[in-house]
Amino acid sequence: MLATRYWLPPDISSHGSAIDNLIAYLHVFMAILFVGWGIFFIYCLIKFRARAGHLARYDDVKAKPSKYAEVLVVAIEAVLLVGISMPVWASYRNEPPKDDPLIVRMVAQQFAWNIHYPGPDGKFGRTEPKLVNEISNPIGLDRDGDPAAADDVVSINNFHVPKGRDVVVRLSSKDVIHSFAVPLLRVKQDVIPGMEIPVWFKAVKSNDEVREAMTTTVALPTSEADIEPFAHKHRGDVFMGDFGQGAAGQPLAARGGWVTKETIAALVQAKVVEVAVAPKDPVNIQCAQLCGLGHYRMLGQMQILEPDAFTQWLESQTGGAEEFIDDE
Amino acid sequence: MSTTATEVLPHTLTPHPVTGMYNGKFGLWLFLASEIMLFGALFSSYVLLRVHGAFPHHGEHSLSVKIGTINTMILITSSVTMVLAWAAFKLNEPGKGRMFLAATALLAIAFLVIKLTLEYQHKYHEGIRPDTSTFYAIYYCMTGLHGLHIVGGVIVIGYFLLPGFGMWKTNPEQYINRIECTGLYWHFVDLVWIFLFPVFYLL
Amino acid sequence: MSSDHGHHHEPGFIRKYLFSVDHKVIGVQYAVTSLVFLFIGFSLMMIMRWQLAYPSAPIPFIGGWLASAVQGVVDKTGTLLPEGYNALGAMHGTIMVFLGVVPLAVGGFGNYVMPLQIGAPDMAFPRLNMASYWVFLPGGIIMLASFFVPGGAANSGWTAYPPLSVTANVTGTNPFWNGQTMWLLGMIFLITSSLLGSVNFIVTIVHLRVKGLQLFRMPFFVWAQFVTAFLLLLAFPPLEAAGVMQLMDRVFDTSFFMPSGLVVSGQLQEYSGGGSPLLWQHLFWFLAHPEVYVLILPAIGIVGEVIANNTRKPLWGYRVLVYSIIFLGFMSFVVWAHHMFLTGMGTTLSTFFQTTTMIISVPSVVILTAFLLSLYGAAIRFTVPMLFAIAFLPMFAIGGLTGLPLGLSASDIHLHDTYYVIGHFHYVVAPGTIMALFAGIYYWFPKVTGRKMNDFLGKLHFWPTLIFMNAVFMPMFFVGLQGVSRRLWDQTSYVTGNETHNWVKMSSWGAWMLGLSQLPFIINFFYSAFAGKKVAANPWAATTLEWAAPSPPPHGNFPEVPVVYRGPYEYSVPGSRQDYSPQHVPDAKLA
Amino acid sequence: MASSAEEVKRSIKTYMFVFGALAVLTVVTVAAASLKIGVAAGIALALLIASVKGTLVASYFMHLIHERTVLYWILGLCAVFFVAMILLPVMQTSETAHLMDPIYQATGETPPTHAPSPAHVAPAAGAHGGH
Repeated sequence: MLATRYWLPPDISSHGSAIDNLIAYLHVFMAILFVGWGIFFIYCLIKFRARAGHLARYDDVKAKPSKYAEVLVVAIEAVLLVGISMPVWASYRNEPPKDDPLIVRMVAQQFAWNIHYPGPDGKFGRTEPKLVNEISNPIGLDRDGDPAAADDVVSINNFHVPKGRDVVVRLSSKDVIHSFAVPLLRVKQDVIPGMEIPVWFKAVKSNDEVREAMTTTVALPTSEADIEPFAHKHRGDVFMGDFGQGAAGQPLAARGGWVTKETIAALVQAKVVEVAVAPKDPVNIQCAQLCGLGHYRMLGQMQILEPDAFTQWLESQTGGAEEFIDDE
Repeated sequence: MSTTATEVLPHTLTPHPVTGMYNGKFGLWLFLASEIMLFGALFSSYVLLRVHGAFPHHGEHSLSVKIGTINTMILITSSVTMVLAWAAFKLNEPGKGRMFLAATALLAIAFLVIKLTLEYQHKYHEGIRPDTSTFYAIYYCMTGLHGLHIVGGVIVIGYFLLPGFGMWKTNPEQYINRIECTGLYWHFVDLVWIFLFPVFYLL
Repeated sequence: MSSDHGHHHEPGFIRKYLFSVDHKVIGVQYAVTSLVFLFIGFSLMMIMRWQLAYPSAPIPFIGGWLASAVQGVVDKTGTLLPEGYNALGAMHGTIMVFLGVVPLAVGGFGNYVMPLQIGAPDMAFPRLNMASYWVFLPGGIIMLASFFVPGGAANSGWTAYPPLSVTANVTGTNPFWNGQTMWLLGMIFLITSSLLGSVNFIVTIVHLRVKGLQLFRMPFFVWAQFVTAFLLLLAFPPLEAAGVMQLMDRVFDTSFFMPSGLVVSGQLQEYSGGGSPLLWQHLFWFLAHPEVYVLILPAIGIVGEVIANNTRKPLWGYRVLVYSIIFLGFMSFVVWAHHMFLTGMGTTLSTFFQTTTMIISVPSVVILTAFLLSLYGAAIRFTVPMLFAIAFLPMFAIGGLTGLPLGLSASDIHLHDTYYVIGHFHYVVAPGTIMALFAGIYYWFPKVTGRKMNDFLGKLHFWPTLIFMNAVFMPMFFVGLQGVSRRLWDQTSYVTGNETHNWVKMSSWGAWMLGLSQLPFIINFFYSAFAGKKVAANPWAATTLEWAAPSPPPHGNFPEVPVVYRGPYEYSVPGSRQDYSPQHVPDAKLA
Repeated sequence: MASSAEEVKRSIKTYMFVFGALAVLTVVTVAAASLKIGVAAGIALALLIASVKGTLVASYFMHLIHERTVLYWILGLCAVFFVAMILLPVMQTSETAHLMDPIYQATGETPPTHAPSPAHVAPAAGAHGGH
């Protein structure tokens, strides 16, 4: 199970706690109202059921308490609206980070996320719809015509960002409406073709840390028949430790290795009872707006790296597109 | 006789004390309210597309102000003949009333002919179609929808002028009511054009 | 009886049942048609739920048939295709909203009951009424027929957001012969039908009330229909305009909603460009938010009727209720963009729309409170319609309350377009509205047929329905809180989607069990229509005017035009010799 | 409401007067469009004249000034929603279009124009020039 606070997924952003708190307060408020109504409701259903000798009252009940309750509801809603929602929204929308943010362009398409880094010169090269080639140049970057484009980095479906630094994402779309959603970062923004819309966040945990936090201990299947469903269910997971012992003393499943049918079968055979696993890529990018038949597979991965590792990664990219392959 | 329940329905002819209207007229006004929202949505689209920068302002488009002005005059005149037709029936002058109705229908047809030949056809020959630019898209959309309203009006007016005129003899009061309702609709169509004209031809 | 009016002769079968102008026949036509559509819409969802619970597994029982019968829904093995899933989703939404709930609540109940409740012999424009139905039906048939054209039915969601809806479903050579275009044409028919109907409703309610029935003596259901008619009248035309524009985008290659320079599947699109995808969303939600209230207001009206009748006391705060729904109706026109917080809305507009959204929640709270207070001091009869009506209250409460986190833009960031949204609005329209519609069917069935529905079967219908409704929709909140996007063909490749997959399975099993739970209703419906217990004109001892007419009411409704002496819910009046004082009975006869 | 013959006759005079006013205003609005008074003022003037004409048609031809308040309320409601429908979407899209401004300021880019490229626009600009 995920470490859930208020039944929400883990929050790894700097701004997410305000959103989480609002959701939590709202649900507490809703629960109190619902339980209050419910008690009164059940009481009435029992107390005022039709039975011999019981007559209904014609005159209206004077309902002072209900008026107070309604006023209270209005007051609480007003407080949540003015006190939390509006300020959070204002900072989400109007206050782009000033402290040397990493600015990237994200070009959504059916059904992939193209991430465009400006490279060392800090300038985005020009893009032209005419130059788009789905294989070699998905965003139509003018590498020949624009000198600023020469050092640009384009990455597909793998969104590398440094931990602890503000990131501004300039969202645009090549074709239809998409929605850039990263639940763990509490970020969601529709991507509207024909315009650029910015969104920003700061990740406070790296992928490694998130994976660590998401590690769960699961019982291995006991019967042969359950191995395949188990492996299927955990197909995106890696082992978070060494498990089992092979003939040469090597672990049957090594830390960081994929959960596969074969490893599970070997572990089951070696009578290993439980293993610790976690998702290989714990921070997913989803598309939250129906964008066509491949909407469900518009899955991107955030690669949140320590600042040094990020710099290293960026330097290693010489401008070619990197394809992310979803291991099954 | 008809087996509908209409004959026993209240306020088919007499005005309701609160609204001051008979059923048909009240219904027609409600219909016009929904028409306001229909054309309102299209005007809203026009404004949004224009503010959004989908097309530049007038000067780069080639709609003929002359033809637009002529058509405006035709519609205004047809509105007057329509209201005069109603007044004539009200004054029990059916001959005059039919004459004005015929005039209205003819003016409407003239409007349509000018629209279709001098504007749409001409433009099409020039290669200007709805997909030429967003300006022409909304131009064809709004004027086309308005044109369809005119066609509907011509059909209704033609009906009351010829086959439906029999009602004048059997139930003149109801006939006058129908003419009044037709008139309301017709004036509304005119009113829409009064806004369409500056929006597309002048601004 | 009706022959009192003189020259009535019996119309033939076609005039009597097919092209009837009698509001009662039209009401029944609407009701039966929409029940069929509800069943179809529900079936689509049961198919989708198989794919969600068991991704990529062939659909049992009907997979093979689907493969041979319909285009682009399943593959050869009978597994639901992603585009088929999208098509089913789009059509489920469209059918449920536009062909199921609205025609049943407004076309069916409104048409049948409202004229009776105001003592009118018919609707103000009987032929227009007939026309509404005969425009509605082709609209529905066009929608359904789109499953069988090349490329299959519309698959861009019931919201049909462009550019997707403009670029999707373009496989055919004929610009009209494809799912999305047929969807648009069908919508234009349905909208026209609703407009005709709403004009008729308003004129009828304003002009055709009998003597003594002042506005504030009208049954609450009539008020609900009145407000609903205004919503339909003023909110639908913008969607009609938008539909025409999208049709032009699809058929004439205009670009109302198409920005310049789109590259779809590697192809640079040859549109003139300059259009705005947001324009569609504004026009769509300008209709679709009031549409939510079109779905819920008649349901609230039915619940009001049933509660008053079965608590045997006046509805608490009748005037407050009336003012609340009028206010709801008005406000529903200025909250629409809370569906669009994440389209790039700035602070000014989000402040406006979240404030109006919070304001609109207040009358809903007032309505619920009034209904709850109506139970206090009552003598509650737990009849079958009452069971459904009281179940509506907590279900509507959940649906309404879960709207709050979505209506505040900050919490909407996390919850927008997740399963939380689906849970929220389904609680309003499925356990909410559908429960109320069932209450209405059980309540007015004796009026329509002269026979009562079976109580035992009714209870056998009620309890499983209540339980499984919650089994379907409650898990969606937990899935949604985890941030799982909606409309995913397979959510298990996402970390949070995989974690919450057991909830999804629970929803699916709930849905199939819910389907089974409808069997007693279907049996009861047909059995009781022909062989149910015969009852008198007023079996529930109710006060409103529809019960003053014989069951079923003859042509022209009332043998004698009634006169109204009092408000709608005069139950348990002190000094009266029975516990209900019908609106049309003078005081002298009650003492 | 014009009901008696006398009143109808009197209102015919009104109709002719209104007709004259409408014709004159049409000429005025065409003439005003050729004045060089700036885009905003031009739009305001043309819409003002159109509103006057519309009011004349509604008030006299459609007898709106003789109707009861009920109808005014309904049309008033209509007008409120009409205004909301025109203003709010425009405000929203304009706001959205400026969300990027602070980012452009930071990067020193010039914001792109939202207008379509000239080739797409109008035949007068040369793309479809047939005249």
